[in-house]
Amino acid sequence: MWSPVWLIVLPLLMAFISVVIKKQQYLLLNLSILLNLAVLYLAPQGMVIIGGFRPPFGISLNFDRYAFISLLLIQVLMLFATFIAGPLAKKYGTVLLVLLAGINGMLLTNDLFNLFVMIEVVSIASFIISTSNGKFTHTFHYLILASVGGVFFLLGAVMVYAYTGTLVVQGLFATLGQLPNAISLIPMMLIILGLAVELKLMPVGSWAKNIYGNSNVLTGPIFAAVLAPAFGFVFGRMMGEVVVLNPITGYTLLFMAIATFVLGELAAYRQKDLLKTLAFSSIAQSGLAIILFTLNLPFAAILLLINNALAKSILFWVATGVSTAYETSSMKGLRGVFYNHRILGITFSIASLSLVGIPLFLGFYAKVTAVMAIFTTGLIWIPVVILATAIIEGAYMMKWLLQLWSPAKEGHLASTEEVPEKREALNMTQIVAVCLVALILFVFGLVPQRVGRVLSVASQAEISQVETVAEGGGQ
Amino acid sequence: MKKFISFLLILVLAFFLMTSLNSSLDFFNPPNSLDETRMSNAFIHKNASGGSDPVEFGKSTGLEDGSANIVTSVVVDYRSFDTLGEITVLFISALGVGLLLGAGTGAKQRSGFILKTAAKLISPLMMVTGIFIFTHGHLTPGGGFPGGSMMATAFLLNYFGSGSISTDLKSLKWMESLAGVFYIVIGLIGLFVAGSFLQNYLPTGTVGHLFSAGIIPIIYVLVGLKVGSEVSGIIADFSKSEVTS
Amino acid sequence: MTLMNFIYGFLAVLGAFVFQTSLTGINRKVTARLQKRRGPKWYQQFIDIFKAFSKSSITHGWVYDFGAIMALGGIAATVIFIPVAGMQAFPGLDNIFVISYVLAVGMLGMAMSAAGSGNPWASIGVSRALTNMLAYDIPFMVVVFTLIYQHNTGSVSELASIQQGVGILGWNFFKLPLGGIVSVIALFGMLGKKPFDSFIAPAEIASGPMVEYGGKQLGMMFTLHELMTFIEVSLILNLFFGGGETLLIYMVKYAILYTFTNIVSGVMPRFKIDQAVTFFYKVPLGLAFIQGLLVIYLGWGY
Amino acid sequence: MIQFAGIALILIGIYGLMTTKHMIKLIIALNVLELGANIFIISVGFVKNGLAPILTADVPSDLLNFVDPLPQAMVLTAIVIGFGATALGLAVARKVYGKYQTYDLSVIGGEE
Amino acid sequence: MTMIFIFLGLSLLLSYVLSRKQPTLGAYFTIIASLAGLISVYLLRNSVGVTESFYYLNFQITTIGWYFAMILLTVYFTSAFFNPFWMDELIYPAAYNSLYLLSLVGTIGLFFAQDLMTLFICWETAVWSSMLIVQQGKSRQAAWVYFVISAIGSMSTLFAVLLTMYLSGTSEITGALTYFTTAPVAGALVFGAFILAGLTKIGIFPFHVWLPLAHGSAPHTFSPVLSGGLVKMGAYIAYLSVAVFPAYQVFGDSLKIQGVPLPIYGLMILGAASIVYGTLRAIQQEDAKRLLAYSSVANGGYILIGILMMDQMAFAGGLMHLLNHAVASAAAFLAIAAVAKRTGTTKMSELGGIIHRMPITYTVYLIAIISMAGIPPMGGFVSKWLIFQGLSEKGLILLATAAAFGSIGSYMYVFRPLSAVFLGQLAPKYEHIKEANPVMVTAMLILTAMSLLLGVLPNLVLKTIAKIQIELGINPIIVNGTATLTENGSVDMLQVFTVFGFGFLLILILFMVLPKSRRVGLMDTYTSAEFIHTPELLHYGHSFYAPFERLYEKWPSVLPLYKRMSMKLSELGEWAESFFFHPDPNRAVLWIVVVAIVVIIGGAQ
Repeated sequence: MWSPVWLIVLPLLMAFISVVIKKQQYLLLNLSILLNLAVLYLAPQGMVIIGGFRPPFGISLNFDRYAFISLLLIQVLMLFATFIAGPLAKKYGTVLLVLLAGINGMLLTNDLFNLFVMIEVVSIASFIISTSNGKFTHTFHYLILASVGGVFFLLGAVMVYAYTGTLVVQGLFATLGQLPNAISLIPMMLIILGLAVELKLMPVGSWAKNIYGNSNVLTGPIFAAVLAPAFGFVFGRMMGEVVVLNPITGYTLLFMAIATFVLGELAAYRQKDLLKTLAFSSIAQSGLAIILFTLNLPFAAILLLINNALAKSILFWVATGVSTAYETSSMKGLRGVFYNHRILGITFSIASLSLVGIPLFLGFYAKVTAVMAIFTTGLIWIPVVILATAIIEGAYMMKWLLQLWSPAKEGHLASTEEVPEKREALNMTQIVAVCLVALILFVFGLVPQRVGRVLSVASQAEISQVETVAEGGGQ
Repeated sequence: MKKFISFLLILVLAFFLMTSLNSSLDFFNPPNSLDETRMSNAFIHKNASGGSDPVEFGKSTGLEDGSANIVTSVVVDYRSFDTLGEITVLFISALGVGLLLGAGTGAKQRSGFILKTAAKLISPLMMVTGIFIFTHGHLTPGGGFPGGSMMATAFLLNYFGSGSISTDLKSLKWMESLAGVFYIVIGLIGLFVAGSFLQNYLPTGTVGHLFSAGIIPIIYVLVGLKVGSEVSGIIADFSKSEVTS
Repeated sequence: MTLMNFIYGFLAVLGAFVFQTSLTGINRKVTARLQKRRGPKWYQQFIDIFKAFSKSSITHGWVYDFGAIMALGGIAATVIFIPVAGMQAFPGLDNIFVISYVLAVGMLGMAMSAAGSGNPWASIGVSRALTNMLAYDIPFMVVVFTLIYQHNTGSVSELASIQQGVGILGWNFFKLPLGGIVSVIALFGMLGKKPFDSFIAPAEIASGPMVEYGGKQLGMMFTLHELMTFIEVSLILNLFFGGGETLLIYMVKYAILYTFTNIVSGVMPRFKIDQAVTFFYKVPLGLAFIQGLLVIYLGWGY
Repeated sequence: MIQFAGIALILIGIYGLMTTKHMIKLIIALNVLELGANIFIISVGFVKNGLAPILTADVPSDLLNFVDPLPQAMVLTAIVIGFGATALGLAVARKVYGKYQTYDLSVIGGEE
Repeated sequence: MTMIFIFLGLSLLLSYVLSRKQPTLGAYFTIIASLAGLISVYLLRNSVGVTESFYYLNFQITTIGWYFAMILLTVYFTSAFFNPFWMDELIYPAAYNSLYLLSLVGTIGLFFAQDLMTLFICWETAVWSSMLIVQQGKSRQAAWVYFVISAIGSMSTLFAVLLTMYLSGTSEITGALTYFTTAPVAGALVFGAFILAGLTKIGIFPFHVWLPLAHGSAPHTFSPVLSGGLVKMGAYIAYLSVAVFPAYQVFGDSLKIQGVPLPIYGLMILGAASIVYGTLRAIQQEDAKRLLAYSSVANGGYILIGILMMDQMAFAGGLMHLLNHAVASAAAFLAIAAVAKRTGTTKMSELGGIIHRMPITYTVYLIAIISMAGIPPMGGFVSKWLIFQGLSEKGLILLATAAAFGSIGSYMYVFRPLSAVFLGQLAPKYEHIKEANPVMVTAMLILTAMSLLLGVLPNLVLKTIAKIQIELGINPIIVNGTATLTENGSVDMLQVFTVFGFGFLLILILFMVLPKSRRVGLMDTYTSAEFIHTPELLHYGHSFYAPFERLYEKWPSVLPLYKRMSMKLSELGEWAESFFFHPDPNRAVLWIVVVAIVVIIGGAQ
């Protein structure tokens, strides 16, 4: 009765209903997220068959600990995102419902082709959401790229079927691993390339800059805090269950991820626009998560994704709220703006400190876990790169924090005269909601080990594949 | 220059893709028959849940899946969830088109006499054919999607003929919505009655009969209606002119 | 630390003052003779000082006086630390760093007092004096480090006594000739003798730390100068010329060394302050380094 | 053999995506790419002398040499998904046209 | 000990609440809180070895930690006296007060950390909280540079910490670091990463760039803490990486220079470089606070060299110099702050003659600079003397030269503010300023008294240092009554002080005996046969050492190097952005193809 299939079906049902009763879209949206949370709580874990045919004949859902954690994160962030986005979310209620259904499907499904379908659902929903930025060429760019990525993924999935005769995600690597390297190479490449577009990996993630960089209070958080972790989790699932890497693909992927991380942070470093900075920061962070997944270190990656999702959502809420209110997102225009919005400023600070990985916040725990985990692979240079890049990340986040807090000319003491005229960035209820997320982040930071214990179970559920680049790729 | 580079890259890619894929897929020597171990055999023999009797058209009854069109049985029964996702894609893109272009006003289309008359003549026929196709989706080639598309084409033709959208878009929306809702409700009934979502809980009847295959025809009808209404919706939205500029 | 120590100390200051002032007077004559003049009487310096003491004076605020007192007090204390022919008022306080740093109290006090006068030209003098100090002290310090490393002691009296008893060749000046030369050059800088006298620049321009002094403050500055000369010459004497087995030998050596510097400076032109710095950092510092490396890495000089 | 057609179409589609700046042409190229992919998928299930996987009168399933039905089902889905994306892409293109009066991305340049 | 942290944590919150109501009240509260911290830490002096855990943070009382903590608390305590008077200049006073206490908690925690994680957490806490204070000053850029340079240190510490924890399997500092005696190669890596943190935080050349910026533009009340306090965190890291970390064993096989392994010698050379560089730059400065900041760079060099020596004398000297410099530098900064409070500027060329209005502040500054320059009988002398003795005993002539240069050079730069700010002609606009507030004066006098006490009775501190040396198993400094004995020399500072006093007394008597002088105004001055009518024009604060500065004014500065590096990073980012993030779908598809080709070609082999 309490099947996890509700997680997909319920929002879908609501979406279908909401077309005709447009007035209640928003209500249906929130209702279905809340119900989803209840389902998440009630549904028993395990494999769920759809259509009455056991895999590989039918489609099944894999509702394990990993899926649970990711779903929980997504539902919660979705709830907050829609709540805070308010009127915009009302307009895009149906789309958001479908998006939610798609993401849930993506995270739950245990079938490669079904995953493709769900990815497409999510992509198309996200195209539509991205149009709310009002920058249609960017949406078009995203659409083209994501479609090409989708086709690649589809080809990859089909080739996997052609070679192995099965589409079941769970344990697929075992079958694929028996194939000769030359055969498994191309489908693996296609699958990874397909996902890479959505993951914003270096040469192919170019859409992200403008989609994130022009975001509003709806799109920013949805893209950075809902879609990014969702695709991250999917990628993790793929890495754990499907993808068989050989040294070349493994190191190419690793190289792409590291390039994304490093160059993304560098690009963020030079930005003078708050939203663009956050955009490149998101790109870079997704690169880091991919590094970890590629090295088969899901625990650290999950931790990182969660921290990023929470932190980025806050950052985007505050940033888009403020930049909409003051009609600019440039460093100069927003200088000292937090003097007017202390609470937002504090939440922004907490989020950025956590993102950078400053101690006492969750991000620190994530960073430490990541580095410690990478040590176990023996690739000591990667932590060096990560930590060196963290300096750059810290540098630009701090630059923003300093500018946003200090209404002052350089070389002078801060004074209230320099403060921009106060405007309402977010209303009271929105602020409370943002604070709630910040509180979650803060509390997680205070009890990192407890969070870690919960998550480590999830990571063990995810990982059936033991091989890593480090081992498979040889030293 | 750009074209040349692109062309070169494509050539390189083509070369490597061909050589690499040829070695693995063996383009020139396709298999003589489907590999016995392939799971698709279970779709053909309808024995995914067990059993080994060959399926005979018009004779076999009470199978796990009652559709004569095996593709249909895969699409709507074995992998019905994909189809749900698929109509969701269509649904969401129709919605997106509506959100993007729906704000405009209907533009008048000038049409000649022949077109006008022919459209009046043909579009009902097309509509009926479409309905035929999706109601027979489990027996003959075709199904919900072609059928629905055909209905939408009729709609388009009607639009060309009459020069304006005469259908009530509201009812299209309702149809779309209800079709989707029923699809899910049928699936959910499966969840409650048979234990899993979208499971076939109706008797599958005899392979080859119109009233057979349990929920498959019902779903295909719903899909057909949904696709028809959605594609019609898309056409209606595209027919609108921009409000601004 | 008994009362006697203090009395000895007082006597040391007094003796040093009398001795050095007489020597200055004599040297004024020597210089005059070099320049084909007759020169003043040998006790002319005493007369100058006491005249200044007795005159009425002005003050520019308490720091003007305080600086002068601090300077002279610090220098007087330094004189007490200086071992003369093995005699010390307070045994065990003759660490070379202590002496060279206590000396700085005097410099600082003088600078402070001069700047406190509010006379901008005094500040120029101070600026030059401090720069000059940075110039000559570094090569000298390098030599001192070498000495301490070599003899494993930082006590001036011990360093002096080590050289005694083996004749003239026991002197560090001959054992460490490069270091010795550097020290003597540094002595010129310390004493403000030509070619390193631009910070005092007597007679040419109305600047220099002492420009604003008059009356008893000027007298104190004269005294300060005499005592400082005593300390500096004594330091070099103790470190490089074996000090003195007896007071007489010490005084004779002292007189020769001081007169030598005076005679040499009598025939020298003058460096600009930045030239002085460049000179000291090129030649003496280089020599001092060579000396240091020879001693430390090659063991040469034992 | 049919794979060649698929791959060739895929490559043509990619070439189009790499060279044209015209939005509509880009969408067409995308469609070509998808079409190629679909053909390729179909070809995966190809069997020599195979029949369409539809049971017909009086012949039991095991006597016939059917092609693999699963890729066909997948293609069915993929086509619809491609259709959805195309529709949305065209709508976006029209929006862009409404704003800039051109479909040429090189004319529009970087939209900030 | 946990109680102290909890107490400070609570008082942090309380001070925030109080400051929201009334900023000055919260600021006064910081005095009380830091005093309470000072007293309670002082009371821990006999409980060395006690271990306590607070949540996942583990603390242990060690002698060295106690020593460092006392230094820090002293600086924090005395600087806190100034806080109430700057509340109206800050726009986030509540944040200032609570962050002030938070950075205190962080630093104290660092010194008492028992495991590496705690160490790092406390370190970072101190860094970012202090950065957020610095930004309330005059420059955001400065705070940013401070953070970035600190972040270089932080990240290298984090790397070292994690690698150590991974390799040794333990996080307890001593246990984990001593593991490397058996793994010298990894040890070298960890040592390098660790010491880098120390270098950045002490402000060793070439990581000194943040000091002048941050110290120069931080709120006046926080500059003393930065210079006197937070810089010492780096010294503690340096201590850990050379004393607790078996550096001399790890580099046991490397080439040795006068018994010092080459890598450590290289670090010492860096220390020497920062002495020379700091001195030269300090001489050039026009702003009193920046000048003092560069002097901190130079003094940091002494501290680093001293600690790295790990011997009887220089090590003791280094540790003692920590305290001396903390006290002296805090006093000097506070004096400048007091002047700035009255006059509103720290630019030397705009000041002058302040002594006639603020004599106590002047005295405080005088004593502070005497100590900083290392002139007896103040504290700075003893520590510098010990370092000199240690260096000359080992025959490290290059380092000794640099040390001597810094020492003599310091006369030049410390005299500069003395003369330009306090002495000389009093500008008419400062005719009516008053002596600093009694509360501020109290704080400054406490520090002055400490400087003097440390100079006269250095053995009070050297006893503790000897204890530390015994714990480390090195030959301790010998303390005998008031005399301090080393292998190649001894000094009795009480005697020196007495003799000095005696000399002073003699001259004082002489001065008194001689006819009394007449008090005249500052304008009655003989100047090249002219009388001063326009004192402003004759201010000699600007380019005081022009002839000397001319010798090296063309020398390259380090900051442009960093700026260029930052530019290069930006350019790289720009390149990446325009190359990989071009807003053109063609380009993106092209990249997809390129990657596909690369993978296929690579994988086909």
